[in-house]
Amino acid sequence: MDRLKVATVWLGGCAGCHMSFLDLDEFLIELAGKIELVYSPVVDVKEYPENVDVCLIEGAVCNEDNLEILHKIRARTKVLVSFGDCAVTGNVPALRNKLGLHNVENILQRAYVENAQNNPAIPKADGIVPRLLERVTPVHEAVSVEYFLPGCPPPADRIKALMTQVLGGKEPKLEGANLKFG
Amino acid sequence: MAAKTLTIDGTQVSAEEGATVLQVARDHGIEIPTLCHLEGVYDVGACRLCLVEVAGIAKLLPACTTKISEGMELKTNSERLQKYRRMTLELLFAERSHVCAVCVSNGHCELQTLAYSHGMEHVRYDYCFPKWKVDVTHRLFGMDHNRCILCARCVRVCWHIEGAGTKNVSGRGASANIINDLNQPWGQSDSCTECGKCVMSCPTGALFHKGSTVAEMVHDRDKLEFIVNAREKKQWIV
Amino acid sequence: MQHASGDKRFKILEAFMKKYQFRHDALIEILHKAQELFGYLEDDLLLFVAFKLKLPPSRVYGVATFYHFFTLKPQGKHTCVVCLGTACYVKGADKVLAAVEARAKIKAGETTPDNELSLLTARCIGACGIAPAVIYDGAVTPRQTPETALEQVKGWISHGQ
Amino acid sequence: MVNEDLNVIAEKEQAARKKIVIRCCMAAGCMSSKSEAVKKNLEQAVNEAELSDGVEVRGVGCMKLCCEGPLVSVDSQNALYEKVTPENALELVQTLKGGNTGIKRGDWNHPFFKKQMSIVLANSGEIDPERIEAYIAVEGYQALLTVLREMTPKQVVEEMVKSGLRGRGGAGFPTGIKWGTVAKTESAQKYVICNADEGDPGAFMDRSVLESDPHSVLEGMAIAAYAVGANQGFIYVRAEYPLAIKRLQTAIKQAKQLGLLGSSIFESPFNFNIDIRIGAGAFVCGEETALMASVEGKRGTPRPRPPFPAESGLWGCPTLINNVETFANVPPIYRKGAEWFASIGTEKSKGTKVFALAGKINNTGLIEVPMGTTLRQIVEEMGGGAPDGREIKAVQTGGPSGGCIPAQHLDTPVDYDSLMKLGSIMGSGGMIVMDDSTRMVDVARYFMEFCVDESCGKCVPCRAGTQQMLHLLEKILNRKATGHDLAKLEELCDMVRHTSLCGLGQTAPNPTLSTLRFFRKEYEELLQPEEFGRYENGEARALK
Repeated sequence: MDRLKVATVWLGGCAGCHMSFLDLDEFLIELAGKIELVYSPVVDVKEYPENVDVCLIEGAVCNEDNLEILHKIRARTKVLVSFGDCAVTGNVPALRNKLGLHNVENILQRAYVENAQNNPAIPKADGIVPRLLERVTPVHEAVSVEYFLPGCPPPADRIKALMTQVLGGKEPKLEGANLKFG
Repeated sequence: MAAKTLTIDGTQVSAEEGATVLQVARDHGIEIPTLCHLEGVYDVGACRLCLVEVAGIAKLLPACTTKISEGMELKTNSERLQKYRRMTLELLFAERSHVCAVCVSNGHCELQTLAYSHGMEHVRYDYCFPKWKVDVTHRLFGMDHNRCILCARCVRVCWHIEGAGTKNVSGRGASANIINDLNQPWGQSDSCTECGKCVMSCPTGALFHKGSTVAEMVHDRDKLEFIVNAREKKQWIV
Repeated sequence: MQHASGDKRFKILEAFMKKYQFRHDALIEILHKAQELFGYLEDDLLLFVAFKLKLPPSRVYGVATFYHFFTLKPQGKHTCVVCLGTACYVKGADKVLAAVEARAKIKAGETTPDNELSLLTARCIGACGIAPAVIYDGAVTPRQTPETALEQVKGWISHGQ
Repeated sequence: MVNEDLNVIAEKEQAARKKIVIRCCMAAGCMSSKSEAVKKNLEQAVNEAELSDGVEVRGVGCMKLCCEGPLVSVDSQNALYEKVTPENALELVQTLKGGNTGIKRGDWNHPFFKKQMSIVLANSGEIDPERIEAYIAVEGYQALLTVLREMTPKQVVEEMVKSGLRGRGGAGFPTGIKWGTVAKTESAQKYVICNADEGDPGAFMDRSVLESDPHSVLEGMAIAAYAVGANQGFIYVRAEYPLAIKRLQTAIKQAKQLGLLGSSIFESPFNFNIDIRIGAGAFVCGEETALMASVEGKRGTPRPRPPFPAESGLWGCPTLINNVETFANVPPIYRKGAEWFASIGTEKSKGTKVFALAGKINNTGLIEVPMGTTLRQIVEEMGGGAPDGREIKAVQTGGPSGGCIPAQHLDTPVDYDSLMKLGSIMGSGGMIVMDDSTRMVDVARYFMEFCVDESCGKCVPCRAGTQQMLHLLEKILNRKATGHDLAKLEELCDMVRHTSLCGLGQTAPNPTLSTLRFFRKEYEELLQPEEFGRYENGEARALK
């Protein structure tokens, strides 16, 4: 049997979920026998490939780049998993939404000018630096998502439980201790 | 008091007249979810999580305010009720900003716990992200309105147990809000007795003891220097 | 106790409360009277009512903010209330409101910076037979259009013109 | 005050009647078109023409055809003058001396008037609402007298049950049963409340009744109080109705002076007082339990029922709450008998109903028709159809709790059950006509926004659910929604309807549901295709 094509992607988030993924330790080896990691921050592939079976998505949808790749991922992937609280709820990246719409400029001002120690300037480079979206959203507000694995980050054992079910072709059910936010 | 016999989820039970459905169910080990109910203060039937089906009555009734009657046949956990409960929880999560990851109550929050038990792994509704303030002007307590679900437990304990009448609901609808006195900063409230009952009654992290929030964590940078010195200079005693 | 400010209106208000024997159930009538006397319900006034009726301030504040009729902010010299009841709405009250908003450069519920005009909306004033209706300084005026409305408020808007 | 006194007043009033009566509408609609000045000028013109001996200028309540106001009628000419101005008052009076006038004449034979049947509005536009004598002269307070003299409270309730009257406030609960429940509940203190918090946008029947015939409501309340054993009444009026409040205050004062309210009414042991409570702009206070909280001077938030107000209402005492039109129906029922009343209308909806006809329709105003009259008769014949040659698309009844009935159902008879079957409700009687330029999704959005604004915020489904429904409707209108969003909207409608605490939330989805039922295409036309694989076939996809 062909190994399943699995991808992971890192949108607006802290990479903590990926760190947790790496905490799978020896299960990673077992996993390696079952899957082919076709795209991920931890592998050096530039273009999201076609015909991916499962993609774990970390992070909220914060900028135009996030949205663009998400559309590509949706079109090329069978099963999407929102991976971690940022992807599931928007979490911390979405806190800026409370400042209201049309606040993107203010946010950049605060981050790159008011808090800057050297060279205060808002980075602008069309086509290189992606523009922020007015509103940060969880992944499922942008594209449909099959499964959700909340947690900030979801610990390795929960990732393992979910992966085992998904890779086994089962619909994962998060129950008891496996369903947890924060 | 006369005893009444009724059926809850197919099991026949009997209980004293005047008891509420919620009391009787709990006495018989049947858990009905609630957020606004609090032992010791009167019920308001506001959160709608404890709605149950009563045979012969078209409307769903809140278990916390419905008195038992003879021959009552109740369903407390039908598929329909479970669906409505999950929707109610999702509506609450979408209404204000419940960010578990940075909440003082993460891990011991009634809202969160109910979300888990109802299999709410995500919220299907768009988050509203309203702009609510955090009031940390009080010496001992803080209130983060972003985490408030308007169950009004704090209002009820403040009025009916402590008798101070400091807290109340102001405004209405989406702008309904818990206030102190004339909507002044909590720290400036004349009537607050600092009893802390409101904090104890809060089902979420909206009311909290100061010193326990994420941002309030005190970083001890001197310790780093100590460790570096210990490792590099073998200097444990300063 | 007399109100410390010596403002006579507090005396009138107290007499009104006395007429109701300082009863708690008269709170809404008393707030109506207070607003009639003072134009709006400021904190000091709410505190006075709470003190006289022997009610916690939070109760008075909760009631004052529940009802749309009460305002806790001062109103402009003139008021323009656009009825947004269904009958007025289907006959174009939204356009009347938009026209006044654009001209006065304020949104419904706001007052012009020079304190001349408060623009408000009503949920239905029961004047559906003559829709759309607008209340200018208390006078219900029938069958309004953006043009007639602007004509009415013209004199009340000076800023930025 | 005894029977004879009542007759003396009536006779005196009739004797003072002048040969010619010029009636000038002094209800809020016409007053906004300067009818007060019209009346003043008419009086002056009558004096100047030296006609005052034989001509009375009478300010009366609503003359119904509000769109043509100010309205003036001259009984000797059997004439109705429309859009009278203060300037042409003189000209109008000159017609009494054979002069001509170019003032627009209305047609009393138009179906708008001909098809009306006046029970509640019998005195509206006829008598001066600010004079109790005028009411007494048309058999006013006779019913109260009869009831107190000749009937036991139990008989009064039985008569009400026989009449088949159902609550005119919206839901149509049988009035007699409600009275019976309050009567049966034992308590030293009971209350009667008149719900005059007419909050439905597009409804002004109750305002008109209060402005035009306040005593009929007071008399109805007194009879109800006798039937249920109450001695204190409250009228809860919205602050938006200053004229109605003023006329009620006048009416109560006059009734007290004549001993028709107060202690030992008609020398019987029956005592009854009425106080006015003024609302402050909260739609939810039309809900019984919220209204009672407001009368108690609290935030107008509803509480779960049971216990029903009939058992535990105002300050925990048994309380009867009926709406204005319901009370106004009471005196005629006892004057003419329950059989007479029950002979009008349909099998399950007795009597007449007052409707406020407004929106995209030629004749806007107040109509009272027997139950069972079809919508077509009302909007096409009486209302004269849509203006500017447009087609009627739908009729909205029941305000934010009701629904939109499409043109193809115009032959539906207006009664509680038929409207319910169409997903609407009778409501308090607002009837807004919409023409083919109306976008139904926008109508749904309008009402949902209303509910979001008016939700008290106590229960979660109504407070948070209406916000989400409004958001989804806006998303649809902005062409940003997909079929998936529409499904979410429908699911929320079901949930909010079944889980909300009070009537406001339980009925908030109705305008959306009814427009979805009859105008679904308009929603679907706004939907976007399901890009990005959103839940195809409504199912989440599993691997393999």
